[in-house]
Amino acid sequence: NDSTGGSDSSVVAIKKRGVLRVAVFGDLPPYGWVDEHGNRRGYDLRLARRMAKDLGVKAKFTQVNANNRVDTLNSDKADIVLANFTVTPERKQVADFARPYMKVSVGVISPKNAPITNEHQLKNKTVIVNKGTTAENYFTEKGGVHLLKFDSKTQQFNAIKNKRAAALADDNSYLYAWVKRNPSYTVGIKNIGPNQYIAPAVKKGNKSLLDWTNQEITKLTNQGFFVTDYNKELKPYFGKEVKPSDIVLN
Amino acid sequence: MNWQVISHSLPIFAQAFKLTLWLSFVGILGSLIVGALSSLIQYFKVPILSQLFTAYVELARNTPLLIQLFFLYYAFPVIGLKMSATTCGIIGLIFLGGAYMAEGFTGGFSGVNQTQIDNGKALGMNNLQLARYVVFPQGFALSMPALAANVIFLIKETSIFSVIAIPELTNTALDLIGMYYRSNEYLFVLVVAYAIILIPIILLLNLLERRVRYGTFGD
Amino acid sequence: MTEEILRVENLNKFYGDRHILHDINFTLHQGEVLTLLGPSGSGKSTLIRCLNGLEDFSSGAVYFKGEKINLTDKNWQEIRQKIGMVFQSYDLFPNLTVMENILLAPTKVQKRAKDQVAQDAEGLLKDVGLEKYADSYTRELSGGQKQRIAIVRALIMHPEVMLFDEVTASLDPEMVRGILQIMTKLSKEHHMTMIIVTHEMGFAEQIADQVLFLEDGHILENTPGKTFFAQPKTERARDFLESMDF
Amino acid sequence: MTEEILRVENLNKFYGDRHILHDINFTLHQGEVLTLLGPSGSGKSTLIRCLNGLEDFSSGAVYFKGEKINLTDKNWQEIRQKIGMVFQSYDLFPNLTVMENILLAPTKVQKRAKDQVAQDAEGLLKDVGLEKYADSYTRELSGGQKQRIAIVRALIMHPEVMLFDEVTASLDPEMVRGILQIMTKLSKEHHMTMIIVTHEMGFAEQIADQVLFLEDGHILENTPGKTFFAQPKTERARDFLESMDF
Amino acid sequence: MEHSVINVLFAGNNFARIMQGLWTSVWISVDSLAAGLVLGTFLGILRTLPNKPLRFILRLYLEFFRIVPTIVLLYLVYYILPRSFNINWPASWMAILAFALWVAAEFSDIVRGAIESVPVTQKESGLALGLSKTQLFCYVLLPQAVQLELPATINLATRVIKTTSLLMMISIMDVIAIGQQIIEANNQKYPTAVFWIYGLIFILYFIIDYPLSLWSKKLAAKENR
Ligand SMILES: Nc1ncnc2c1ncn2[C@@H]1O[C@H](COP(=O)(O)OP(=O)(O)OP(=O)(O)O)[C@@H](O)[C@H]1O
Ligand SMILES: Nc1ncnc2c1ncn2[C@@H]1O[C@H](COP(=O)(O)OP(=O)(O)OP(=O)(O)O)[C@@H](O)[C@H]1O
Ligand SMILES: NC(=O)CC[C@H](N)C(=O)O
Ligand SMILES: [Mg+2]
Ligand SMILES: [Mg+2]
Repeated sequence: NDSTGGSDSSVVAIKKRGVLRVAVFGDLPPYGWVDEHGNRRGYDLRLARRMAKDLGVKAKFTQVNANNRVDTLNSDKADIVLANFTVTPERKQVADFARPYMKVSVGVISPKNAPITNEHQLKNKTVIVNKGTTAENYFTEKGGVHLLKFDSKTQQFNAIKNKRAAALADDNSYLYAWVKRNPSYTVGIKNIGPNQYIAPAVKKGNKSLLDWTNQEITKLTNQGFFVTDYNKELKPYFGKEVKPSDIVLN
Repeated sequence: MNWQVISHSLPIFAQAFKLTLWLSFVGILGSLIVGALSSLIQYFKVPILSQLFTAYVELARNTPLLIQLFFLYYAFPVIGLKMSATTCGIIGLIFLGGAYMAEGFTGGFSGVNQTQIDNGKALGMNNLQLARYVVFPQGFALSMPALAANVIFLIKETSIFSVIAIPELTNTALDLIGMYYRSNEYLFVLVVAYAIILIPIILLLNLLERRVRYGTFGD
Repeated sequence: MTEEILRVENLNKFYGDRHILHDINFTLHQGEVLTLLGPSGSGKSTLIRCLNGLEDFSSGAVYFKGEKINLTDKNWQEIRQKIGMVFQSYDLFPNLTVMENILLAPTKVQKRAKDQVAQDAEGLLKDVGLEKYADSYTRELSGGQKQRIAIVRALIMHPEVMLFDEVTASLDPEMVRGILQIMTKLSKEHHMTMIIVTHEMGFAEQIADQVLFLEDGHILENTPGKTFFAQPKTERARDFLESMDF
Repeated sequence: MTEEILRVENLNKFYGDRHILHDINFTLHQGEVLTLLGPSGSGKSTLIRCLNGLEDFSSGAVYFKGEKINLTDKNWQEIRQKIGMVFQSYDLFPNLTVMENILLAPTKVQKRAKDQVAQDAEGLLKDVGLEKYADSYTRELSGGQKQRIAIVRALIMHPEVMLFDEVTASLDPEMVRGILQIMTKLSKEHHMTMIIVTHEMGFAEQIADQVLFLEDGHILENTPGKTFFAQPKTERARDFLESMDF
Repeated sequence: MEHSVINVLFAGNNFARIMQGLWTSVWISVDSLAAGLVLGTFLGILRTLPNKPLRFILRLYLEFFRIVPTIVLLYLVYYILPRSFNINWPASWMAILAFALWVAAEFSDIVRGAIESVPVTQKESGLALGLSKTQLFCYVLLPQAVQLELPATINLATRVIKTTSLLMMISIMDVIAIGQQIIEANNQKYPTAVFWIYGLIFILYFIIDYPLSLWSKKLAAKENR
């Protein structure tokens, strides 16, 4: 069924349909979120709209959570995932990743008045993660901490604010933005585990869209699109400690 | 379907299975107590309390458990009331289940013939004796089918606990899917797990219901 | 005359706006049998239910052995232990055995010792020919048998009056006779004071010391039994008696 | 003798292992009234239900006007248009008005023209004194009124036989008489062929041309009406008749 | 505090969006109910037929939906169905499909129960008048069954409406999903938003379901007279 699914989302089919279906986050400022007027915004969204424009089609969004990104592709709910999708060896087996457009690593936040600054402090503590994220995978493999797992960002951030755990682990790129808005917390551990990349993902075997996306990312990188994107969407949300080169690839 | 994936996941599911059973058990027990109490209070029209319980039943029955749990778990701490996920889950389930059980009991109690109550009165019983010897035993038998349906309903409702990070069956399955992308396998195990819990209960309750219907309850 | 057991004075009863019983007056003495006759809907059941507080009434008074009954729940509950009642729909408690049905009220309400009451009960069951059924559930009994148990259940409380509301109305014709015989025996041998609502004219004629004929909630006649059946005073009662036999 | 309408030959009926009806034989002629008597549980209802296919039977045959009825659903449906039946529990359709109840079968089953049947219906309603109630729903009627409508509903099909199964059993005594009068009129004035199950002995005595006395599914007596009530042949029938009056 | 309630609710077009989310939930319920009731009536009627294998299959169908929690059902329909059977409709259609199948299962049981609880004597009176099986069914059994099943049906409707709260699990922008977006977007300015937004949604569900519950109770009381 790969071939039929793949053909549905081929570049030709998308152009014919006139719609690029993109899976994005909806509650994750500043990457993928919805503002108070109901408009979808963020770093990923700007990329999605640009890709649609370059394809000559409209973008249509499906809001996902971290743990159903793969299923969304596999069941043809979207042509492409632009939801801060970290490339990992396991994921490469179930989806095809295009050229990355962002750097990332897992970080850990904790309250400023009880900061956690290195991994040993986490031993036997409760840590909040989002289901289906690299942060969850990291701690599940490593063991030694008690994980509290949530479906969505809204839920996990509310939980940390309600002091349901000692710390919360997620991509450091969001955490920087989040602590800026919630100054009583700090990104005590900035990097844990490997440095990784975030890339667009398409259904396994959808070569046509994969190839097109690779070219597109290359083109956009060369045009400096991601720097612009960074400045427009991310910069206002970050503190001084973050530089464009921490996020954007070149 | 990859059987190896399934067999690897079984220990994790076993854990979740136990938790689901435990939460259901506590929730159902609590619901029965709250339901019986609230229904008797309504039946005998105890002033003030009965209005209070009527309001509770309507509120609980006409709102989704999901939002009840969101409220307990995410919103209550904002006004300074913080409870663990398990506590929230159980309170939520009993809040909802108590109302459903109350309706079930009320249906049964109101099915007790007025003539039965007249007879009890004519024998000189007071309200408490009427409740204890006439209304409750007969009404309970009559409410069995409704209570049985509620038991099944409440067990299934524990699946919603996944939204407050309680690692019961559904949460576990969705989590494993998020980590290892084996949706077919994990959903299969999940459905089988619910079947293992529910089929015996459905069979048992069918049996009970038949006994009630043919009036052999109490033998 | 013997001691007065029940006296009703100017009793009036409304359901909402509807005036159901109008100025009811009568007196019942120790050992007497009073029969309430009248067409369907005339208020016979309502009246008899007022007499042991299953219905409240709007005005008037009921006196039990000369004392005015005070209309609180608590007081009725006391009085009801002295006034037995049996209904048309033989309503035994289906969740209890025959014996449990009989013992429930004396042990729980009157707090009498269980084994003593049980002995008592066996005697009564024998009287009605049902000693074999003590441990049966009520669904195993026929209508006539249930009704006999219901009578035993009321008698075990040692009531001073018995009220019977059409106790044979739902029975098969062949069952009716047995029940009527029990009632006759109760009156003739045990001198039980009774109020009986019935549609069995032959029986009423034979047992009634006094007849109250009701229509639309009014007492049209209050006559000694013999007189009523021989020569009813009112046209209405005459019509009624005629309609009763084809 | 007049034309033969129904004949039953060696009819046997079982419920599971229980043999309910044993070798039933009888014949019913045009204009005759047959009364089925017997104690409760003797099989009267079962027999009458076999006669219009509401129960199937194990062996034997029923002949309608000399023709053997063939036991398919389809055939019964035809026959039932010729055999009217009224039950104890006046079962009008509660979702329809009185008139709709009456018109349903003639218009849908017999495909007769609606206005013509309606006219017919009004006549019959007038006969039973209920012309005012044509547009009422059945819950607004008393038991006796419902039962009269049920009779009209059966008569409007112009049946050749009418079966009545204890049609007055759930009625108030004063209502009974009206219904019995209607049945008497049906027989005496319209010469309707009828089979009647009843516990009203006075009525049975007056109307029965022929009495079938059943016990435990056996026909104990099959006698002309007058003879049966004057001098029943069997001891059992004598006992039965005695038990019927107090 | 009160100030912030008003602010959160009326900032931007927050309120309108919540109402729109609610509308999504409502119309999905209505469509699912419509489809489910039709299918359920049909299945319920089939279940009263004396055909054993057919009844068994329909019973299995019912029990499957009794066993599988609705969240799981939504997942199965939304993510597994497209892959295994190549049915790929928009999310809202898939939700309607899942709900309709579930409603049909529950409703088939209600219909069967109602038809079977029309008193036997009603059936017999009909037969005795010479009505055919079909006529009996159309003019006598079905109209009475419909009346009998009405309260249970309305109750089922309230359950369906409540269950729409799970729609956000399959990417549908229902009232809760939108609520979460708003909470997230306002988290910094109004830290108590979570309380007010969830509170509002709680009340909204109540406002929709409560009148239906009342109605069903009234009907049931009338029936029991
Ligand atoms: N709960 C009630 N609410 C309103 N009216 C009632 C109620 N119970 C009885 N009635 C009315 O009161 C009147 C007297 O009823 P009651 O049952 O006492 O008559 P009855 O003489 O016992 O009749 P029957 O011989 O049919 O038993 C009737 O008109 C009846 O409609
Ligand atoms: N559906 C049934 N299944 C098994 N036995 C039945 C069934 N219906 C009736 N019987 C039995 O068949 C016998 C005859 O019953 P039937 O109803 O014909 O008696 P009846 O003479 O009409 O009595 P009644 O005067 O009480 O109406 C009884 O013993 C009864 O228990
Ligand atoms: N929703 C997320 O937080 C995504 C986290 C991380 N980028 C992942 O792909 O797993
Ligand atoms: Mg009465
Ligand atoms: Mg019978």
